[in-house]
Amino acid sequence: MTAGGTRQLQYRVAMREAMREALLADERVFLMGEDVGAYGGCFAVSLGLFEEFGPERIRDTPLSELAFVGAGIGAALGGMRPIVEIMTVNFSLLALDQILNNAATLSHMSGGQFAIPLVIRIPTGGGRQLAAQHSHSLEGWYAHIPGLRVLAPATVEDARGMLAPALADPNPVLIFEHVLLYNVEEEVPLEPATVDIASAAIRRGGRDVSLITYGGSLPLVLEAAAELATAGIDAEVIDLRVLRPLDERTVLESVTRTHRAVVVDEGWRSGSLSAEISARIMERAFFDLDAPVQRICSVEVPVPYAQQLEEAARPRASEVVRVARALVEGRPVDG
Amino acid sequence: MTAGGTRQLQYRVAMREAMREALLADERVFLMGEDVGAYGGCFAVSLGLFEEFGPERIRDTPLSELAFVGAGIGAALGGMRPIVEIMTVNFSLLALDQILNNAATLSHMSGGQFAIPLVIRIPTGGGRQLAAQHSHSLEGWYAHIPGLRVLAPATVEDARGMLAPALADPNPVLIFEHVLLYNVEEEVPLEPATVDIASAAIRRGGRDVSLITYGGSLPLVLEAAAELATAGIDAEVIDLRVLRPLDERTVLESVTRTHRAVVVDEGWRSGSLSAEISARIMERAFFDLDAPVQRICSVEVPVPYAQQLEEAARPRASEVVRVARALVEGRPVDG
Amino acid sequence: MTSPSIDRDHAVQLMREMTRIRRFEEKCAELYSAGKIRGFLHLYVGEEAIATGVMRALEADDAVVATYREHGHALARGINANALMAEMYGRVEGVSHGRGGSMHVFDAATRFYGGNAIVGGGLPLAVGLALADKMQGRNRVTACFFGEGAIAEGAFHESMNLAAVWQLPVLFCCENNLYAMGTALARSESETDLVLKAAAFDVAAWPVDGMDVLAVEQHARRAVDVVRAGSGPVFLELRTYRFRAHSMYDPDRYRGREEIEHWRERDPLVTFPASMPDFLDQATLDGIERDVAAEIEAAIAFAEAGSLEAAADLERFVTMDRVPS
Amino acid sequence: MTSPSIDRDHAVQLMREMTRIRRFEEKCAELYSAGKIRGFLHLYVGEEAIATGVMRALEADDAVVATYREHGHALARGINANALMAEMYGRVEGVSHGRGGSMHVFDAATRFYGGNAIVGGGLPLAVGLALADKMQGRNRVTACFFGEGAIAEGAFHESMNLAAVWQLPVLFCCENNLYAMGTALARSESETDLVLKAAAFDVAAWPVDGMDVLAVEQHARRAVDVVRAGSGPVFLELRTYRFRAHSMYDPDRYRGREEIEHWRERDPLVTFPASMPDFLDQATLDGIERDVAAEIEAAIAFAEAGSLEAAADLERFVTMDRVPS
Ligand SMILES: Cc1ncc(C[n+]2csc(CCOP(=O)(O)OP(=O)(O)O)c2C)c(N)n1
Ligand SMILES: Cc1ncc(C[n+]2csc(CCOP(=O)(O)OP(=O)(O)O)c2C)c(N)n1
Ligand SMILES: [Mg+2]
Ligand SMILES: [Mg+2]
Repeated sequence: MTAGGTRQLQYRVAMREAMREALLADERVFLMGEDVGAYGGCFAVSLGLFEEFGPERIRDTPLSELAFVGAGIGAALGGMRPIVEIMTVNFSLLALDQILNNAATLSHMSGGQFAIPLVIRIPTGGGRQLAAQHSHSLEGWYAHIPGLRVLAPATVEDARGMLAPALADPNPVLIFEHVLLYNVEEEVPLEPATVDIASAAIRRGGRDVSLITYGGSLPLVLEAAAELATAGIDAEVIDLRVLRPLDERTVLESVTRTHRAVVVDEGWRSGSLSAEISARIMERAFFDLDAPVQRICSVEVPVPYAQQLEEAARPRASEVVRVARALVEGRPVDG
Repeated sequence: MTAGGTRQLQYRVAMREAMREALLADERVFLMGEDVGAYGGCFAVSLGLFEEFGPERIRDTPLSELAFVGAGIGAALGGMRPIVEIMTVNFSLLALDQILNNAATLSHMSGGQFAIPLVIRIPTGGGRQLAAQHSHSLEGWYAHIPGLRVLAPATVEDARGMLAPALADPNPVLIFEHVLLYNVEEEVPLEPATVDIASAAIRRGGRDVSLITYGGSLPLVLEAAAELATAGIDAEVIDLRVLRPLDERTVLESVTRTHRAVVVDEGWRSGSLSAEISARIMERAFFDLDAPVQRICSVEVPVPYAQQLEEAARPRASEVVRVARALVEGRPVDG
Repeated sequence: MTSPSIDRDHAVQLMREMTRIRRFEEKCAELYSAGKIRGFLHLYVGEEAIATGVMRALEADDAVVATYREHGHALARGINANALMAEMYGRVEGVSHGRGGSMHVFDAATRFYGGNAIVGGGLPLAVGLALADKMQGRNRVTACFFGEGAIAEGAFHESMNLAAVWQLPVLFCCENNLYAMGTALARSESETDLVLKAAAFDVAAWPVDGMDVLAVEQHARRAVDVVRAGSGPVFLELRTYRFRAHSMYDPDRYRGREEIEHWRERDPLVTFPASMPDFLDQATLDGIERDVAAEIEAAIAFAEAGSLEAAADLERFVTMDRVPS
Repeated sequence: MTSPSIDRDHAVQLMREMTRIRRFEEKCAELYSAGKIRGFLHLYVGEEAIATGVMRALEADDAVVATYREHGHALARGINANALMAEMYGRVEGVSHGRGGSMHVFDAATRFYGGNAIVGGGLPLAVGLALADKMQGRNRVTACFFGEGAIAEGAFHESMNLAAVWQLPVLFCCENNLYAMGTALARSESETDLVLKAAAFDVAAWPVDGMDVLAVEQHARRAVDVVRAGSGPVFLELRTYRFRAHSMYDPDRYRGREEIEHWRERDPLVTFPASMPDFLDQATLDGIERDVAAEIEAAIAFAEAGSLEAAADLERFVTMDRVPS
């Protein structure tokens, strides 16, 4: 803890504190998922909560993603405020039917008779050599589903502050936590603030090019921006934060000022969220563009184990720098 | 059957003939899915095949989407050439884990030791007042997955001709059949040709604007093109046919000629395949564009039952006409 | 189990309920042919004794989760026939605001949570509703209906285990009508004795004659008592048959005429009054039919007079501003 | 069941195999700490008797499907230690070309189909492999390994039913080590007698002492015979324990030291030689250890000398040009 009303906080601990606070504040809140309890959470996010709140409220589930996510939806219908953790986004596919066909649909399909105040937390992303069944970034799919709110805290402050408003939302909210962020430590205000879960954040102001990203890619984009600065290029960095509904306005305003944009997204390129960002800019800011919007995404392969291959598959700061420079300098991006 | 080497053929029957031919040609081919056999297929596509080929090769499955799709993958590994039918794309979510984490992944993850020569047929789309759990268009998600080939036959000829090359492909191929197409009848050559499953098709040549679509939206886009023609606008209609890997070249060549494009996609707008098309045009043909690429998609709601609401949620020819006219006439698209 | 002795009122109520469901659905079939009702329509004809019997065992604040074949459950649960018919018509006065149609009946007032058209999709919801009750210390039961076809789904397996391992108050009501669309049970399950499925989860289970409305009611009451006592779920296999095809699209090629005839002889709308001639004499039955016909005519009139929601309202309810109370 | 009498060769082979697995993995743990092996690493230490015993019951053209805890199965199945170690190192000489790592061992030559890291994800594959054999009239068996945690997954339920209803030649080998990560069986299953799970599918099933390599082999042979006879799958519950944490990330907070000690007393690497002092005397054991140590050193040397695939080859094998023969 440092002076001046701030302290060092780890992303993992920020999320844990947020859960603890929610558990203390509202009896209806409980956490459920695989090994969130006795084991302490597979990423140690919920470590200690089992001991403090007991097995009813920190509820270990059997390996049954479909049923326990569905049970979260039912519990929300029944007046609870569940936080469901799915161990990683890769396993969330087993529960996708419940998320789309029930969580996202019941309010509308029932003519507004029900709401689903449910939060689902899902670790996502690669970079830890866990290979093709543990490393994908599929949050873009969830951002496609009407009825959901989809968040991607990329900073410790957001990890600390997004849960409370997510729980207050009467609709299902998915929170994607990139596994590489858990160990990140940042200086945050002593008194945690509630975070706005409707808007993107400008993480760095700039005039020359808009770098648009979210979640686990924010650090590398900030790194790229810093490097661009040394080359005299002033990049604006936008952290989308909310993947659905998209805060289009912040993006468009930035592009209208910078006239150039690069979208960085760990998802596979074709059909990723980055495509949606590019398409929106096309539709709403076409005549403000000096150059075509570029995308930097994961290579379209099942993420391999070998370190050099995994690295080659993922977005890199150097590539962001290269592409942003080419854009600003009016050079072709390829070659 | 008409003179001149052509005959009338229904889309449903075309697919059935293609399956029958494949079953006759190769002992390793079999069809498996819910009610493909004794019931005759929930859309009557496989009607009669059970009687002809018996319960081993026209294999009714229990309601177990995850397992029978996974079994299809295993059977392909074991030397068979399975055609698996999932009753609709809505239920395919229950099998998505197997499709992504096994079918699309095993070849790469095993270092090229295995191939998965599997075909999965999936009816998709709305328009029949079947409401929110039976009407969605999620093929765009599958087009996001490396390792898959994703086809969308929009014509009777494609329905007739795509299965054979799909079965010959050593990789998993998904065929999306829009439920509104099953009753479509068209004149086709007497002698069915094998269809190229790598390329988009230009269904109507034109100079003024490219209308890019696929699957169930092709008829309405052709209707729009005809109406545009009466207004003196010469629209080119591109049927993507292959949703993965995208035939970018046909799209880009067209746009380079017409300088304007409208993408029509029954998927929900945000994060749909249409976004990818728009982004690709942005990246590769930006300086050829006279106006921003526009998208016409489904409204982002769980598809409702009531007829007038469902209709309002879906892409319409009149909207395509309106947007294309605005583009060509250099007017703003909104308002 | 011997039949309980019931009084006249009780008999009339059961007969009235089954008749309402039967006639309501027969009318729906007509209206479907006339193009008034669209989409998929799955009739419950032949299975009425189940919903009728089970609903009587529930309290007003218990919950119900059903499938796409749920008109009977909705009516028996007390959902107004007008609002139900208006839903079939896609009118805004419909119980689901016209957005759900036949397969998606919802009613907050009677705690009727659908109307789920993903086979097996309702089971996890039921588990969650029961979990909420247990965690909040409310002594309520959630009754979850599903067909025997759903048993093959992973959702069944996972939900049974979850309900059992957490000892949740769920009454699993498996309506075994022997077919899942065109697939006979023996072609889709290696073990066709469904009660053994529950044994794998250490869940109390027994079969019930689903064509006998009194038996259904009696067994449901017993099961609800066990569930409400708090030591976990109960599974009932309710043996029945659908007299009509799976849906209006189904040409019903897969069942023999004889088999259908055999089951038709067990039609609860025939056998039940035949078993209580004193209570359910012809005059009484005629009276019920008259009342029911009037109710259904009124429902149709209500639906016909209903309004179509403006397309401008399409996006209402995709997200909610607050949790409805 | 009484122990079969075995000869010296047989005893030595079993002991050698278990020792290879144990020492290989102990080395892996070291190499993991040294940063040579990355990602997730799940050790089989304590469970070696299972893979060793079951694999002996299989023929060369049978198939194996395993989980992320599959080094033991891979070695016992005959996968070369060099290629396996190179895979751990992510080298192109690895059995999966370095793309899979510890969790994704594949080997076409021995019909080893993974190495599946989605819990339950291998079961449907096994069903399909067996279906292909049955449809092609080949008398082959597919052995599918999974933990007791996987039993809660819908994939287990659906796969068991499919294999049973179609009478497919699958040998389901449930390695019940009592924990799924930190979750004890009794906290995740309402019915902890896993053999009853199979009964729900009318599948023959029995428990086996998974710490007794002779019992495992004998029961596996019996089960394989039944499966190969063609009347459907068999389910074996192999009772065992992992001596180490779930993975290298696991601080193992959820198990008592006493429980671990209790099971360690049943270590097959200790009890097996103790039960056959004539065949497995100290000199023999020392000899085995020497051979094994040499094999593992060679494997490490092979892996260390292996090459890193060029990033330019990243997209190879995403799709295939042909079906490998
Ligand atoms: C997950 C899923 N798969 C397939 C279907 C298509 N389908 C609808 S009803 C049905 C049969 C269900 O049979 P059963 O559970 O016995 O109920 P019943 O219709 O007999 O009442 C099928 C296959 C579906 N709606 N959902
Ligand atoms: C579908 C899925 N859910 C969760 C996980 C995370 N996970 C990996 S191993 C494991 C425990 C599995 O336990 P068990 O099946 O008993 O096998 P064991 O590890 O004991 O051998 C879990 C929860 C996963 N890999 N896949
Ligand atoms: Mg049924
Ligand atoms: Mg285990």
